[in-house]
Amino acid sequence: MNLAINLIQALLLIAIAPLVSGVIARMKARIQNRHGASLWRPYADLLKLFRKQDLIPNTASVLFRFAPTILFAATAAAAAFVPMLHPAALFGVSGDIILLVYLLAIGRFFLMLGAMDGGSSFGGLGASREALVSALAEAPLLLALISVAILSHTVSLSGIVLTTVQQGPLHLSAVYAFALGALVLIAIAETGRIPVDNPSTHLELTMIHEAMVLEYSGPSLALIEWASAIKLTLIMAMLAGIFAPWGMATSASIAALLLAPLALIFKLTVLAVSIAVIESSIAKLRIYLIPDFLGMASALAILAVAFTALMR
Amino acid sequence: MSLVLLLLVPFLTALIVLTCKQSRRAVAVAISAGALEIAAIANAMWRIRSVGVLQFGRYLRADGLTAFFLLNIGVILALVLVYSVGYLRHIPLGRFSSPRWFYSLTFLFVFTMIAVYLSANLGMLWICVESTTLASALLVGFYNTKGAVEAGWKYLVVCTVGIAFALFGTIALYLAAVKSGVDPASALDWAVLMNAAPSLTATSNLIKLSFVFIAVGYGTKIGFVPMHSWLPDAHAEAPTPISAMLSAVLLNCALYALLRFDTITSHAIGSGFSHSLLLIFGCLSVAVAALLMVVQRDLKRLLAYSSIEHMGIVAIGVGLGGPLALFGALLHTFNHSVAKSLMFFTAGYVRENFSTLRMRRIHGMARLLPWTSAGMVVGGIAIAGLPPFGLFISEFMILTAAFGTSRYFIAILLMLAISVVFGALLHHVQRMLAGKPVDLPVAKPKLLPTDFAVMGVCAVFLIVLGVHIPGAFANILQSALVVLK
Amino acid sequence: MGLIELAAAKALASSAVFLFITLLMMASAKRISTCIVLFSIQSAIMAAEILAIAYASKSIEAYAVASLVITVKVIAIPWLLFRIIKSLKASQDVAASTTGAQSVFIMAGLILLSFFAVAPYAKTLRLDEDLLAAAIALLLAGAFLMISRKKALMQVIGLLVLENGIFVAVLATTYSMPLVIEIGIFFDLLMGVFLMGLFVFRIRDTFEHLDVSKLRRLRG
Amino acid sequence: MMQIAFNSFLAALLMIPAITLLCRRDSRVRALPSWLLLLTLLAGTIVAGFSFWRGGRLALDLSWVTPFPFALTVDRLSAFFLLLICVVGAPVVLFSTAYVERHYSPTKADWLWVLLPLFLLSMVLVVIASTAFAFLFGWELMTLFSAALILIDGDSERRRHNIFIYLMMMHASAAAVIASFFLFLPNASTLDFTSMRAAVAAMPMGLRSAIFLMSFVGFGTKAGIVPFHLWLPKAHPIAPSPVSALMSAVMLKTAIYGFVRFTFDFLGGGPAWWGYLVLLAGAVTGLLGILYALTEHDMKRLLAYSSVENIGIIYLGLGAALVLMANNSPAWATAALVAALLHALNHSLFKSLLFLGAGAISEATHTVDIEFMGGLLKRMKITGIVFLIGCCSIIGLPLLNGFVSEWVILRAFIAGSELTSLSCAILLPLMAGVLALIGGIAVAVFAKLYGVAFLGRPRSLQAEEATEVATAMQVAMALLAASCVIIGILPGIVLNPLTALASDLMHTAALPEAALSIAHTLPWVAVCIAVLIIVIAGFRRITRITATWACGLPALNGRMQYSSAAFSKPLRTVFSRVYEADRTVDVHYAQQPYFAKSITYRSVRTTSFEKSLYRPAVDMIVSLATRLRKLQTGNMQVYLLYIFLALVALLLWMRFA
Repeated sequence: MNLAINLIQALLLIAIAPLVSGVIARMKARIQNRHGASLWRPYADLLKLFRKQDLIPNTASVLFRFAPTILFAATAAAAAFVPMLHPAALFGVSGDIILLVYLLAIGRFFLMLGAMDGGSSFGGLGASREALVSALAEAPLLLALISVAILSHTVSLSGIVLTTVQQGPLHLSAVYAFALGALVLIAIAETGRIPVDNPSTHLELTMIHEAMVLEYSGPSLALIEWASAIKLTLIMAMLAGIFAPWGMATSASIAALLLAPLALIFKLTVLAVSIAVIESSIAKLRIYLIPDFLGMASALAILAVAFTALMR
Repeated sequence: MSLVLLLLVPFLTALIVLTCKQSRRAVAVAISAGALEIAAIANAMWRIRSVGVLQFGRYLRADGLTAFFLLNIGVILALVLVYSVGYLRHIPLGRFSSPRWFYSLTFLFVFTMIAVYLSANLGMLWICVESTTLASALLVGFYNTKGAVEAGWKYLVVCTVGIAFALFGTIALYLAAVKSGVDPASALDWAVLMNAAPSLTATSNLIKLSFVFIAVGYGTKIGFVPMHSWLPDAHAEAPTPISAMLSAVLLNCALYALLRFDTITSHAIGSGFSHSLLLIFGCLSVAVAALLMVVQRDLKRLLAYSSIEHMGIVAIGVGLGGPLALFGALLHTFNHSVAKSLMFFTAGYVRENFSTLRMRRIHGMARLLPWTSAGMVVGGIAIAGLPPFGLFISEFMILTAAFGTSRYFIAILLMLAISVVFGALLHHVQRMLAGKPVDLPVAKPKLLPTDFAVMGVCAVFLIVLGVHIPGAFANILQSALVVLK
Repeated sequence: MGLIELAAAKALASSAVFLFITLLMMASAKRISTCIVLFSIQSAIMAAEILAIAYASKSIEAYAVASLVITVKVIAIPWLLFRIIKSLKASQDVAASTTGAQSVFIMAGLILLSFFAVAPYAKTLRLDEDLLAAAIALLLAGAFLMISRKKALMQVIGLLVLENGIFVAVLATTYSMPLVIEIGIFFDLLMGVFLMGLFVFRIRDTFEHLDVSKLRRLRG
Repeated sequence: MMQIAFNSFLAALLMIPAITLLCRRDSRVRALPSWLLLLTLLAGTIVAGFSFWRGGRLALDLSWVTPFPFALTVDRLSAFFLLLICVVGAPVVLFSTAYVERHYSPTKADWLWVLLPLFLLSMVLVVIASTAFAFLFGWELMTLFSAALILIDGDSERRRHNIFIYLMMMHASAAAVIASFFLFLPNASTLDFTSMRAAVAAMPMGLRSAIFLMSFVGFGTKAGIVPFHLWLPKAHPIAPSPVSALMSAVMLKTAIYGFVRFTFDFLGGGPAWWGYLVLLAGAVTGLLGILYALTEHDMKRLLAYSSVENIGIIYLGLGAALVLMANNSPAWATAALVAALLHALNHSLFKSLLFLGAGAISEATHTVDIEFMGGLLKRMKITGIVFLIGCCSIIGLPLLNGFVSEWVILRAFIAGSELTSLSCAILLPLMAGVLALIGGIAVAVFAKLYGVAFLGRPRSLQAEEATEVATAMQVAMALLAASCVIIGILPGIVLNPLTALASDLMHTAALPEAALSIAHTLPWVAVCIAVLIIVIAGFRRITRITATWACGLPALNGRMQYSSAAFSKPLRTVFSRVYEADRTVDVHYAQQPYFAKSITYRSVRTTSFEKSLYRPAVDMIVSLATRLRKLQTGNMQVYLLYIFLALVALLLWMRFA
């Protein structure tokens, strides 16, 4: 039963990922007084891309072809860690935050390499900026997760969620505030949203992610896009799971199982809206301001960890 | 009787060899005499081993300590004689600088040193030590160049002055002995004094005074800082075989004298005073010599300072006291003399080929003289006190003793100094070995088989003593320790 | 107590003073030859003491030693030194690095120092104090001469004075050491002086001067 | 049986140099020594493995030969490091068989084959010695032989300068190590390990701390912790690549071994400040190491700096162990120790792999400057792939060995939050952040290294003409890569014996089950990812080769790609404080001030430690020496004065003391 649920929610995450990005896009459009494309547009895009043929630069090596595959595989595997409908997750007990963070690193690393394999200057440009962001984002991400892990005396994501569920909203410690702050900033950086990166621009001065995938096309590009959508959703789900897990099916009762998806949809929508609001209300940062942005995140994360000890 | 033989052989050789006009005969005589002498030494050592103490008349005496130092001189003598076969080709013929004079003086030198080891009477000990100076002064000035004469003069005067103080010390000791009721006639006999030592406490002040003078006096000859000033000059200017002799045997010779007095003093008034004095001199010598090695420019001066440093180490070993430290110290004297002779021999080859010893003018040795360089590397590693060579063992012993008696300051100073020495040697040697070869001023004379033999023997000695102390050798050392107990 | 004993006792008592006088004169001396003469006088005084002791303690060895002193120190060595001077044909100046007055004062200071130094021992050893003091004084004086006079020959003389000091110390013991040792010491001394003479010639030949303070090629 | 194998293993290592010298004349048996060495190392692997997994003890006592007790014992700890030496040594030797004959003249080759076994032997001595004498004997020889091996590649001025620094610092470290041994002396009658262990109980805390500090400095210098790391990036890159591999992968670990021996085995842990010191050292070393690596584009120097970084990580583990131990949480302390040891093993695996890779590349392209490489993956498939595996392991990506050890260390840090002492509860979890930061920068560094060297277009002619290296080399590297993967997916095989080892070092019963849970997860994750990859790769794709998009301009060339300097620029600006580089830009104008003919940009980074720590020390010694030299005036009268003064001084001393 558990295994079934876990598999379901892992696959569910992978499946709805494009939808989530579609929703965000739609929201942004609305905020900007545009009609915007349909919610299902991303699926159409993926389908189209999968049908197209794959253009490989003549300089590229075997790594260029396999980078997207590995990226997708790693991200999808990471998805299996995140509880959405049910605290338990695939790799349940031992599926822990550290592994999660490092799995995401796999994808990032190979994407960078793939970008540099393109043999144009854009790839290196994107990769080097990505290196900057990821190098500085990893520490606060881990620290923030650790702080909540410390509170719930376990490193497994499901364990963390479970404790939060049982605590109830009013008994949460102040640490959560810091952790939340840190995680939100990191989430923005990791998923390459404004103000760190702008997924909908191709301007040399600013682009990070787009610069890396510039050489990709067809199925490879599809995999990459999908993977980044999954990453986005995954992190949103993780935020929801850690800081507002209520509504998850703690027992295997039918009611719970029916309630859980609704709750999930609600949370994701709220997050999507807020992202859309942020993206359309803030301007993008200069590349060299990103370290400060992440520094803020690190500060929060450090405070979070420190307070776990101070407030016990 | 065997003792007389020991003295007779070198003395007669010194005279006979003068009669040989052409150098080939001189060499032949010298070598055979050397063989004879070594046989005599072996015989004497064997007798000592069986009998314990050899006594001849009132003035000749040999015990375990003597045996050990005789071994030392025997080995070095053999090496030096074989080495000089190749070396003598390059002696510039002068008024006195001819092979026969060289050999004659050398054997005279050996004669005096052996006399030092054999003398039973402290007064005679002094006489012999002084005469070593006289015998070797001419050898130091052998080449009659400006440097040689200057070095010889300084050597002669400084050492004579120092030794004069030693004589004063000897007399003070004599006085003390007589005052506390030892028969004046035999109040300078070592054995007698050893027996009487416990009863000398009455005149402890005088004994202290005497030991201070002795330490300064013989210390000058050993080359303790600050009395060392003659040593680098003499070692650098003497003919290479003699440099080897000076630093490998003569220093030990003076050390031997000091050891004798130290033993008596320790027996009389406890080891505290004399040993702390030795520690002071040891530390000074090690520290100063180590630092000065960094800034040397002449290869042989470098080696000379390293001799000072090693004598300092030995002094520290003796000063620390205890069987292990003493064992280490004696072993170190032997190791040092072998290693140092090896280094001086290589230095000799360097001078032959580059006709200079200024280290900055020497490059690319490794390519020009591979074997010499190999010898230098081995010797260098050895005198830096690294395994697998003998000096590592002896320094290990001395350090062990230092820590074992928790004298941390000395131990740490010693280790620092050794590090500095290592740095200095490394710095100088690597600059000579590496780099692109300079074009040699003289046609490169090829090494004779004898040269290989000499370097090989040194290397073998060092390595063997580095991993294993043969039983017989250990026994000799032990019996030497017994004397010093 | 006969006249001779009295003389002997007087000689012993006052000899130290004579020695000091020779030292002061040496300090003020300008010419090497003067120093040599003074040295042999010094040695003569010592010989007189030894004779006195010999007479007092009726020991044959002492007489032998006295004769040795006279032959070697009073006659042989000074003669040798004079020979050297003659054949060197070099200037006679001692080339002092301190003025005469300074030298004399320093010398006086050294003499006083020596008295201060021997004080503790003289008491315990029931020794003739001023003889021992004289010994030390001679030692120091010899060293002082060697350090302050630049001429090679003066070094030799300084050394000789120094050894005189040691010898007086032997006297101070009032027991003579075994004869062989004494002879050996003398022989060594003679050889030493002879060798130094040899080197003086070599220095003259190779450097064309005798100023040892200029021998400074080997340093560092 | 094993005993015999063990003895013959040592004997063989001793004999092979002689055999080499015998075989050099005859061309038919020239290859013999290398293969013998390979066999020997395999035998060693078996022996060590037996003792490591089964926990069997082997002993050999040679005290009857030597003046001091010289005994060799293989307990679990020694076995682990012996295993490490052999497991890394075998591929390296295999690699060298091909490498040497292409690179060196017969004489040099002989030298290498004489010295290599001796070098290995000295390291083996260090890790299996059970008396101070044996240990130090090996310790000193290790330095000498490695230096001699470095010299094989030539003796230019700069190389000698580096070697000089190397030997000097090693000598200093040896002095510290000797001191830390001898400080046991009054209490331990003889300096064999058992009696030293026994003696500790009687020692006062001050003495223990002194020993700890001595060993910390001594072994730290050998291991290359900041600020004693100066020699490491100077010595490792200039050695022949197989030797660099051995030095970086194995020789550094002997220092770790020594430190563990002293701190955990002999002293059995200590007050918390020991742990804090080690943690601090680890953190600083890790960060600075990886930051320095970021700026390098000499491949081998980059790898050397990354060794510094990894040593830092190992020290983080050790520090955590000490702190946890001091705050009586022994179980987690054991876990941290396990992690540190495991990381030592992992590092030696992937670092040797990478150095061998560097060797292969330098053979193919005749350069170690990555700015002149590029596009090598297309030309050297196998090398490229195994090198990629090495890079992935070193930055700790899951399913490779680097991740496992980092994971356990992180777990230990998190476990630190449970401690009662507030400072620990704050500090340890924060250290996890430091480790993550190190990891993050490492990703950038190795993305740069691999991307610039292997991907994109060739950046020089020789890179364009590069071809795959000899099979032996490929096999050697592949073996190492395989071991990385195996440990990464099935860490249990080493974790369990390591746990046994650590727990009988710390005298603790069992590890918290959580500490090793990763071992159960990883296989599943591996399966899952493998399935996904297979599925996706299964899709039929139509691919077409086209030119890279050049913004409509004519074709791109290699110079237009991001250079390694450009790649690391953003991060370097963030950490510019660390580098204090002195840059020079000189522009040659065709016509002032507009048309630049050539612009050359030079950025030299001399580590601030060299300026502020080592230079002054050396200068002080030299100036002191020169001042002393003046005392040797050459004026004999002054010399006499010295004697005279010495005498007077002593007389006064005697009078008043």
